[in-house]
Order: sequence, then C-alpha cells, then structure tokens
Amino acid sequence: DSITVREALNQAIDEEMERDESVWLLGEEVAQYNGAYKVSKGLLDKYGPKRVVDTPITEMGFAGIAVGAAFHGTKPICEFMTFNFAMQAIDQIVNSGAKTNYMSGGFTGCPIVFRGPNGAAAGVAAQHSQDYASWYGQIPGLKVVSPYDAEDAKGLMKAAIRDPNPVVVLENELMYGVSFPATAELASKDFVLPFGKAKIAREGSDVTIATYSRPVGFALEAAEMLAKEGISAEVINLRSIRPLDLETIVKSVKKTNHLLTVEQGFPKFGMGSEISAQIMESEAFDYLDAPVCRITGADVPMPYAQNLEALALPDAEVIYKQVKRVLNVE
Amino acid sequence: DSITVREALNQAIDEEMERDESVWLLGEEVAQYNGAYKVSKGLLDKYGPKRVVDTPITEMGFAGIAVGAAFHGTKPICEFMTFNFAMQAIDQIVNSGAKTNYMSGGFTGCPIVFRGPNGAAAGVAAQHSQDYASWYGQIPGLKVVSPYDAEDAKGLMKAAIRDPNPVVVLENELMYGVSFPATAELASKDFVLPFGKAKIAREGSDVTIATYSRPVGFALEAAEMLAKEGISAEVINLRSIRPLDLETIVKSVKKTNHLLTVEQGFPKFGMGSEISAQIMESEAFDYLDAPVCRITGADVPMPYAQNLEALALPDAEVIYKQVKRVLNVE
Amino acid sequence: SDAVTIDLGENVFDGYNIDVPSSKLTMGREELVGLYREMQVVRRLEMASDSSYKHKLIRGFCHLCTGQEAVPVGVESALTKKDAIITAYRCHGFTYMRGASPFGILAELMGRKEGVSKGKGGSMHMYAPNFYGGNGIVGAQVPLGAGIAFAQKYRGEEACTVALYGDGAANQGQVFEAYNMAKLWDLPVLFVCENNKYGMGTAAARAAANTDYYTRGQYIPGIRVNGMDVLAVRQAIAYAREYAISNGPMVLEMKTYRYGGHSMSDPGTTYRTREEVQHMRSTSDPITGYKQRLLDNGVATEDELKAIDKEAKKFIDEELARAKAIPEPAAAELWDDVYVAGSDVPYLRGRVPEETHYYS
Amino acid sequence: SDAVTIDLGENVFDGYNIDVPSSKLTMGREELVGLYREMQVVRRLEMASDSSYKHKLIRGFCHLCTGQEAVPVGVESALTKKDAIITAYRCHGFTYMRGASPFGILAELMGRKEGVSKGKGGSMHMYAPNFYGGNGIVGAQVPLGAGIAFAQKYRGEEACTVALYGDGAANQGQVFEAYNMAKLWDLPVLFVCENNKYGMGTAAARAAANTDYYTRGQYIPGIRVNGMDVLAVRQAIAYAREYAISNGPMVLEMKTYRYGGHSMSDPGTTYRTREEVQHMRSTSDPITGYKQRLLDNGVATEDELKAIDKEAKKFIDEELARAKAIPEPAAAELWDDVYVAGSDVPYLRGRVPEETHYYS
Ligand SMILES: Cc1ncc(C[n+]2csc(CCOP(=O)(O)OP(=O)(O)O)c2C)c(N)n1
Ligand SMILES: Cc1ncc(C[n+]2csc(CCOP(=O)(O)OP(=O)(O)O)c2C)c(N)n1
Ligand SMILES: [Mg+2]
Ligand SMILES: [Mg+2]
Repeated sequence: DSITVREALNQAIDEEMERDESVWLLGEEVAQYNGAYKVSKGLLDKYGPKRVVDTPITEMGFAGIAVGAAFHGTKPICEFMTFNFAMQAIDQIVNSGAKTNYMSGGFTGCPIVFRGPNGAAAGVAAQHSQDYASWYGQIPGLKVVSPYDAEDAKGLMKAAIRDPNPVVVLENELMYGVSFPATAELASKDFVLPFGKAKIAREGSDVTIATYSRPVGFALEAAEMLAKEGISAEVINLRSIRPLDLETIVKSVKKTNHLLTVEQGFPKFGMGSEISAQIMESEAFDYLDAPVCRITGADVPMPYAQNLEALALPDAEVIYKQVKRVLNVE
Repeated sequence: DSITVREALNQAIDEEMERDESVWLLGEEVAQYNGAYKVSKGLLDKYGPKRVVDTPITEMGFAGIAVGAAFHGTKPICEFMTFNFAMQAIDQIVNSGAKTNYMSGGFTGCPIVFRGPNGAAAGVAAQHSQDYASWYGQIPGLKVVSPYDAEDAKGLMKAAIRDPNPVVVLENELMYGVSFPATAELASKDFVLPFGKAKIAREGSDVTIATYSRPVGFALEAAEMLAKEGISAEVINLRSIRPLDLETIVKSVKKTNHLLTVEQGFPKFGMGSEISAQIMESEAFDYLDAPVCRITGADVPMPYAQNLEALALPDAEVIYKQVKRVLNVE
Repeated sequence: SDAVTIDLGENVFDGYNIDVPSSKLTMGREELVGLYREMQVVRRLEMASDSSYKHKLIRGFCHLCTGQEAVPVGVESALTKKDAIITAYRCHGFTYMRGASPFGILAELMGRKEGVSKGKGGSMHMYAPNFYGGNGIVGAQVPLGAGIAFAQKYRGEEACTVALYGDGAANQGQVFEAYNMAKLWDLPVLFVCENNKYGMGTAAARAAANTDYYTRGQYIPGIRVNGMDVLAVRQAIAYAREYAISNGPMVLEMKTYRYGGHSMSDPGTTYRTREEVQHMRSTSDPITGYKQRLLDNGVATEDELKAIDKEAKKFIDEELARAKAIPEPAAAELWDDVYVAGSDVPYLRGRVPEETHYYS
Repeated sequence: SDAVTIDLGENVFDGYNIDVPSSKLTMGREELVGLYREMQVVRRLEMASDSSYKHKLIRGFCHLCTGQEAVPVGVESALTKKDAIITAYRCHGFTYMRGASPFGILAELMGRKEGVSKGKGGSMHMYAPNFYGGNGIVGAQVPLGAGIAFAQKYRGEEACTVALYGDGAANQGQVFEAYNMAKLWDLPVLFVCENNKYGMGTAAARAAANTDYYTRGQYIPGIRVNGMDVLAVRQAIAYAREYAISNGPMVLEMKTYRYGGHSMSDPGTTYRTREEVQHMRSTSDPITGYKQRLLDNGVATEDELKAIDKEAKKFIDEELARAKAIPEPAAAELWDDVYVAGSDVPYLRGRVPEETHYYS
C-alpha cells in the first residue's frame, strides 16, 4: 500500500484538527477549491467554513491575522500558496510571530504553523522558485522543518501543529504527488516525528551526503548509482532545518570521512554553508579526508528555459559525479 | 580634519545627485525632516521636492515605486529608516528589483540603491535589531555592501549609485556620528570604491579577523589589545558582502594560518558560515592551523536589557579572548 | 443618587455611514473621578519615563503618550477585561490601563528583571492580560488585532478587540488588508486610529490623500471622536463595541495630539511650531478639560482633584523608586523564552561556540 | 470620408466622482478593422499557446487571456508608444500589443533563445518597449506601475502608465499604498482592474468587501467600463489618459471574463458552472460582439472579416512554426543578465565549485 506526500500532509492536518478544536486552517484557495495543490482536500467539507478559511490574496494581512489569532488561544495553520508569496508576509512571520514570545518575556506565545511549497517547481521561473530554508532557519524563535517523503510529511506536520512555537514547514510541490509505502506506523494518529532529528535514509561507509526535501531522492538515486561502482554512500535526510541535527552528521562523517551537502537553493548563506561551518567547528573536522563539498542551486535567478533550469538545479547525476570527484575516483 | 560617516554618506549622495540629474532620493522623513538620522541633511534645500521625496510609511509601496522608477530611466536612492522595516518591502527588492534584469533577458534593468541602517542599534530590542547582510547577500542580481568608516561610506555609496544594478547598502546607525580622518583623496568627487574588494584595515601575521560594518572597529580594538601581548592580528574590512572578496581572505590566511570571522547578526547562515564554507573549499584550507572560528550575535532575538543585549553582541573583548583561544595562548 | 448625566456637547462625533453615539452619558461619580485619576497616573508615568530617560536610566526608543491620555483611559473604561487591545510602540498608557503596574512598566523601561516583559521588551514591547503589546513595526499590529478578534469569535467569546494605530500607520497597505478581511468575516474588531496629526515629522496631509481616517474603511462604518475628551472616547468605544460584537468591524478616529517629540530623540519642534503645541496644551488638554467638566458638573471639588493629583504623583514616585531598586535580569535569562519553556531546542549558540547554551 | 461615428450605447460606463466619457466615438475605418484584427491575433496566439502547452512544448504556469482580448487591444489603441504598460502574469496579449511578435512570444513560451526574454522569463515574464512585464507576484506590479509614472513625470514626458491588476490582486495592501502616493504626488497613472470575476477559484465577492473596483481609490475618481467592448475600453483609456497627464491618477475597472481556467492546470469549472462560461461566450464575446458592430455600422463586410480571421490564423500558425524551429538558449546564457553586462561580478558559483563561472 502506498501514500502520497499530499495525502500524508492532508492526513496530518485532518487528524490534528480532529484532535484539537483550536486548530484551524487558512490561506488562499484552501477551502472551496480544496487547496491550490489539493493538500487541504476535503477539509472544508469535514470541518466547515469556521475552521477552513479562504482568504483574499493578501499575504501580509492574513499572516498577521493568523499570528494574532495564535496569540489569543487558537492554533492556526497558515498556508502560503508557495513560500515565494510569503516574502510579502515575512515581516509578520519573523517580527510578530517569531519574536513576540521573547519580547514579552514569555507572556505571549504564538503556536502557529506556516506551511506551503518551497523552492523550485518546474518551469516557473525566477519569482516562483526560491528556497527559503536558510532565511527562516536563521531566525531564533522559529522552528523550521522540511519533509522529503510521506513519513516526514505526516510526522513533521503533526509535530509542527502540536508545538507551542511558530513552526515553518517547507514542503515541495514536485513531491506532493510522489508515493511512498504506507506503513502501519505511519497510519497511527500519534505518528509524530521529533524536531531536530535527522534520519539516515541510507546507510553507507564511504561518503556522507546530507540533504533535505526533494534532493533526498536525488541523493538516494546517486547512492544507488555509486553502489554499482562499489562506493557506499550514506544519505542523511536532515528533516529539520532549525534545530539542525549536527550530531547525526558528525557521527556519519566520523565513519565516512567525507561530506557533501545538497540543496536546491542559492549557494551563498545556505544549508551547505552552515553545515560546513559547523562541521569545521566540530570534532568531525579532524575526521575529514577532504573538504566538505557543497552542491547547491546555481547562483542565478531561476531561468525558465528547460535546459537552463536543469543547469541551475542539482540532480542525481550531479551528486553522483561530485561524490566521485570528492573521493577522487576515476 | 575629520569627517563622520553621516557626512560621508551625505556627501556621496549630494555629489552623485549633482553629477547625474536622474538620481533622486525617497524615503520616510528624508526631505523636510532632513532624514530620521540626518543622512540626507540639506538635500531638500539643494535639490528641491522633485528629487528629494518624503514618502508615507508604506515600505512595500514606495520600494515598488522606486523599483518602477528605476525601470524607466531614473536612478532612485531608496532609504529605509532601518532595514528592519525593509522586511515589509523585501519582496519588491528581491522579486522585482533583483530578478527583473534576468527574467527579461537583459531587457529591463534596475539601477537602484536601497540604503539605510542595518543591524543592532542600542536598546531597541528584537524588532529593530536584525542584520540582513546574509539575506540580501544570498540573492543573485543584487550587489550588497556594508561600509565601516567614512571612506567606505563615501566610496561604496558612490559606487552603488553609479552601478547599473540594484545595490543594497547596509549602514550602521551607531557609526553615523563616528569621525574618521578627512583625507584629500576622500574629498574627491570621484572617490569610488570597487565592489568586491576588501580592505586590510590592519596588517598582521598571526591571525586573520574578517569582518564588516561596526565590528571592524571592535576588531581593530582587539588587535590593539593583542598587539600589546605580542600577537599580531590582521583585520580585514570586507566592505562588500556580495560579491565577497575571498581572495583577500585566502591570501591573509595563507600568511596567518588562523581565521576568525566577526558579525553582529544571528549565527546561523551568516557571513561567518559562508566564509568558513568558502575557505574550506579554497586553497587556504590547507594552511589553516585551527578551524575557522565564527564570532556572531547570540542565537536569540535581541533583548532590551543592557546586560542581556551586551551578551548578545560581540565586542572587542569577545574578539580578543576568542583570538587567544583560537591561538591557544594562555 | 450617585449617577451623573453629562452632556458631551456638539460636534464631538462625526459619523460615516452610521449614526453617531448619543452625546449624553450617565455614569457614577466614583467612576467619573476614577477616569480623572487614571489620566493623571498615565501622565505622571510618562513624566517619570521622560525624566528617567534623561537620566539615562532608559535607553533606545521611548515614545510617550503625553497629551493623548484620554485615549487609553477612555478606551479601557468602555471595555471589559475579556475584550482585547493591541497597539503600536506608544504603549505605556495602554499597558497600565490593562492592569500592569507602573512599577512593572518603569522596571521594563529600565531593563530590569521584574519589568512586565522581564526586561526583554523595553518601551515598545509591553504586555498584560488581553493586551497584546506594544508592537514596533508600524501597521503590523492592525492585522494582528483583526486576528485576535478572529480568535474571539472562533472561541465564542462575547468580546471585541481594539486595534490602535497612528495617522502615519493608517497608510500601510496591511491596514486595508485587515479592513477587508474583517468586513468579509464580520470580525468584532474596532480599528482605532489615533490621529495625533503627525507621523514622526510628517503632517498627516503630507502622508495621506484622505485625512478623514474614520472614513477610510470605505465599506466599514466609521466615527470620528474628539480624542481629547475621555468621555467621548468612552462613549464611542462603548457604542462601537456593541456594534462590533453583533455586526463586525468599525473604524474610529480619535483626534488627539502628542505634546512631546515623536520619541525621546525628536525635539518635536522642527515640523510644527511651539505655538501649536502650546495652543493644544492650553485649549485641549484632556486632563484640564476633564477637570473643568467634573467641576462644572459638581462631580468633584477642586480640593478633591488636587488631592488626586498629589496622590498620583506620589504613587508614581514610589513605583519609580521601587523599580530603580531592582536589578537587571540574570544573565541566564538571555536564553529563556526564545522558545516556550519545555519545548526548547537542544541548544542555542552564543557569540562564540564556547558560549553555546544547552537546554537541560 | 473614411471616419465612422459609433455609439457605444448606454450603461457602458459608470463614473465615480467623475463624469463618464462620451458614448460616441469617431474613428477611421482602417483603425476600426485593425482592432478586430488585433483581437483575432491575440485570440489565435492564446489558442496556439494552449495547444502548445497541451503538446508539452510549454511548461510551468501559463495564463491565457482568452475572453479578455478587448482589454489589451483597447488599452493599446488609446495609448502612444511613449505611454507605458505593466501587468501581471496574464501578459501575452499586452506583450503582443506593445510590439513583440507572436514568434517572440511563442518562442519565449517554449523557452527558446529568441524568445522575447531570451527564454529566461517564460509565460509570466515578457517585456517590450515601454512594457514592463509580465510580473508574477500578485499586486507587486501596481506600485511598480506608479513608479514608472513617477519616472515619466520626473523626466517631463507627456505620457502615462497603465498598471493592470486583477480583481483578486485588487485586495493587496500595496495597491492601496500605490493609490495613496499616486494621489499625493499626482502621478500620471491609470490603475486598471481587469475584473474577470475570479481570482483563481475565488469569486470576487468572496475576496472583496467592495466589488465596485472602480470606487476603491476612494479619493481617486474612477470609471467602470464594459471590458468586453474594445471601443469602450479605448474610449475610457483615452479619456483617462488625458485626465491622468494633467491631473493625476484614475482607477478604472474593466468588467471582463476569462473563458479558460486560471492557468493551464485549472479546469476552471469547479468554482463556476459551464453554463456561466457558455453564457458569457455567447452573449458577451469581445470578438463576436465587435464583429457585429462593424457589420451593423457598415465598416466591413462579413467576407472581409472572414478573410482577416483566416489571415490571423495563418499568421499565428507561421509564427508558431518558426518558433518551434529555433533551439533552446546556449548553456552559457545561464550566466548572462544576472547583472547588467559590463558590470558583472568577478564570478558566480554553479551547482558545484567546478561549475563556477568567471566573467572574463
Ligand atoms: C514599518 C515601519 N516603518 C517605519 C518605522 C519607523 N517609525 C516608527 S514610528 C513612526 C511614525 C508613526 O506615526 P503614527 O503612525 O502617526 O504614530 P504616532 O507615532 O504618531 O503615535 C515611524 C516612521 C517603523 N517602526 N516601522
Ligand atoms: C502574492 C501572490 N500570492 C499568490 C499568488 C498565486 N496566484 C497567482 S494568480 C492568482 C489569482 C489572481 O487573481 P486576479 O488578480 O483576479 O487575476 P486573474 O488571474 O483573474 O487575471 C494567485 C492567487 C501569487 N502569484 N502572488
Ligand atoms: Mg501620529
Ligand atoms: Mg481575476
């Protein structure tokens, strides 16, 4: 049996809405249209317009309303059609959402989830393709997760909804329709993943690939290709951007002595940069047989043309080649 | 003779407005009030309300207007009272300002300067203290500079205004009133500093401290303290965040074999992270006798209380101590 | 009986697409005198802030509401504790009226551990039960306020939210976004514009194409109120509160005036004349005006009011002395409240790796 | 003579704080027929886009303006080339009317090197002289448009800017910010709302408390226009253009309708009935209606118009064939235009360090 990432997200939201009356959902097209990407399918029917609320296209305003509602005893799930549009609302997310608990000395909490697709989809060009993991990941007061598969999607979304802090869930549009095994564990209404714990998506001994979101799939593909050549790659699905599970990476590097990071966002000030810096500061540093290598999106706004877009985004092939370069094979 | 950073910025804008009719200034309180921080003092009197324009408090709107005006043959200087408020306008800066030249295949350029104080002032708490260097520094299509002293201020501001691309100038409120020597070179109407060139603010041989903005002063202070103990620190004033002058850092590290970075922003995904990652990828890596050490703001929203604020921000003392720790002295 | 009926006079309200409240109101003597006391306390509190700032006990931005006292006092007097308030950085008066002590407020201003925000917020970020700050980003509190109203409705509370903003803030786009959603969803929110004629150094008409702030909801009814009259404020808010709870949003404009500069660093005299300020003080002061009204209506005697003045001064002096006496927050508090206690992250980095803080 | 006077009929305009334009207009025959031709070309262009998308030659978001052709054609016909236009992502019609060839547009849609944006922008990001896109962030183009108008005034151009946005976009706060500054500064900008009744799947009234978009400038005069009538659009824009250049902003609402889904991935039938679409097509189609008007006024014969239809189809077929034949951009173009040529940074990083691109 299988379950798509979309279904997993839907299930997580559904179960948490069932479990807790104070949880509600808002965003553009989330109700009557069942979600621009159908993540909220069926929820209006089940919970009614009080708890599933279509908003006008006014990101700053509805994000502010959601944060205000979180201040006053409700738990909003605020969907952005994509995180590109959340840039209009980022002041409300960061200055109102993330900082108020601290500024108030713990007086005013803000239990809210900001979610939606992040990063590049296919053929949508520069304004619709940005990866915001590092921007949100930089902000104390936020927790930030980014699921890869159905298990991540369900477990992290439920964790996000249950958490009393503002949580940013960075999904990926191109993953919504992808199917994964539907285990019994996953089906449980209490399948919640912890923040700050990465998952070893594949064990290996020669090289570590640390990544998140859709590129986890590319890394697994690359590992498969490498395995055929006798190279054993360990793939780490980070899951959580903030807090970041450095420990799991360190442990892996101690074993493999090689680390590559993979992300689809811009290269500078990205996940790779942060991980590389943290590794350098950690005990893993002495175990490295080669510098940490960052695989990233190219440092250009996302081009539309298919061939250029392909050159701007890493895939399995790029990872495969780079691992060999780092290991100095061939 | 001396000149403050405020005067240097004012001079740069004044000279460039004089030189090029298409340059104009807008922002909150820039005209009649002479600037919230008096950077635009006298400009309304000299250039009149056509070219020095007070805006309502509508950051997204006036940033959009500025970008539109840049599309159509003028060169706006868009002042944000602080970059914290620019977060409301960041979509216009990034999606409209930075990406349009690329999306249009070079058809529509956007010669604009976004400027204002960035990072922490004193006692202004969490919503008024963020450092945006890494956010803007991540965006292809933008150039980003951050001046430290009067020389930087004048030279980088003039470079920014003359550049045909969108440039973000991250100033520092606490530096506005600080005086620096007024050299003849600096007085020239053609004193323009290049993008992407760091400056060795102090030569040294034992350790490299790479930093930008106000902490350059702290690093120089720390270097002075260290010198008394026979430790020779080289201080690099980065000046330019994007492009980043890695070469100068690499060269220095090859000499000193030790690198610390200093910034006042949040620790994650910051300048230190990026520099550390780039160093690891560079030839300097093999010259390092110790891991690159990042000195940053603490990973908390900026607290108001003076003692807590002090613990959240690095100063000369912190740098001094950390250098000794890195060098393993005492 | 104890009740007094007061005639607010003419032109105290203007309506936009709605009838104005009655200009007559009946209140108990004690309550009437209470409003006087509260305005005095707020003013004394701001005077204490002012002098503490000048003595360098307070740092950073500090925005006083001197001249505008009728607004926080009048608003609060028309609400129940179940109603909510949110405002911008000019928040000392509201914080006090919502139940925080002057001690807590002054301690916060001085960055002390027993400040209302444990010293972490400062002048701009103060909170109290059903008071959501103290917000530093101009305009951002308006959607937040609509959101609080959303939650009130969601939770079935018989309550409304008062979201205050300045004439400068009124131009922010997100204010219009909030108007729209509040109207679409009939949220019990009062959008209250404190029009003190200036946003920093910018006169209202230089920043707004329409300075009739009470009409700016367009499809939302509005009332303009003499914001220098505490009873007019009370009357309007009481009326609007009823309306909001059963019908949805209303926009109110409080015509008021700030005597001081925008913040402590602004002398407040470059963009307006000293005469203008003096004129407002002498003709429209909310406290003096209200005092006269109490005397005229025989609610209190000159001596009684003088005693209150003294008492207010003494009260604030004592609170200030107490606030000065307490220490700064403990250094370890740097790490508290980044996340809700018990849901912390494993550790947070300090300025250097060695300062990393581990949560148990 | 060649000139024909046409009566647009009643109720074609509604005014808000301004007189409506005359319902009579006089134009040359050739020009009248030209508008017909342009609407046909735009429709054929969108049909070609539609089928190319279905053949997977076009990727990503693609928003067609089928049904709305009278707006780009009518707007352009009232402007000079010195005037400027900016719109959102539904931009093919405007791009063409501003002078780009269907070849360039189709090539762009297919991500080819000779596309109007060299293949880097795609459906949402197309440009032409004094046409500033093709913008993907809903509402963002409105302040941009006001800024272009600012620059026109600054440079002393006798010109205006038309900033178009949808009924959904009309709720964005920055639209109100732009209104305010445009009015304060008397910018020659026409805020033109293309009200096609839906923003994605949301009917206008579910997203807006006031659906009379032409009144939403409040302090800015407005005109509502039958946006399915190309001559009404032309007449209104011509009138508004004169007004804007001498007086400042105006808000116009074009009542129109999109036949297709919001984008290629939206069937466009879950939030409205097939009957509604069919009804609009049969009663209000801008091309059919205009055809009838040309016939009724003796401007052209059925045969002449049929010939134009054929010609338009042929033209687009040829342009499409040419566009299909050209290659994708060269890989090296990935690095062009991040910065203006000649002001590049020293290098930019690729996906891996080895792919770093050095600018000479
Ligand atoms: C988004 C944003 N822009 C600018 C500022 C700086 N600022 C603080 S208060 C203020 C003036 C606000 O005036 P108004 O809304 O009339 O309130 P008042 O101070 O008169 O109470 C400005 C420009 C800010 N805090 N936030
Ligand atoms: C800020 C932002 N939010 C959301 C979107 C996603 N989106 C694209 S078009 C659209 C609907 C816009 O409707 P309308 O303004 O009426 O224009 P129409 O598509 O009808 O021409 C939405 C929600 C976006 N591109 N930008
Ligand atoms: Mg004001
Ligand atoms: Mg629409």
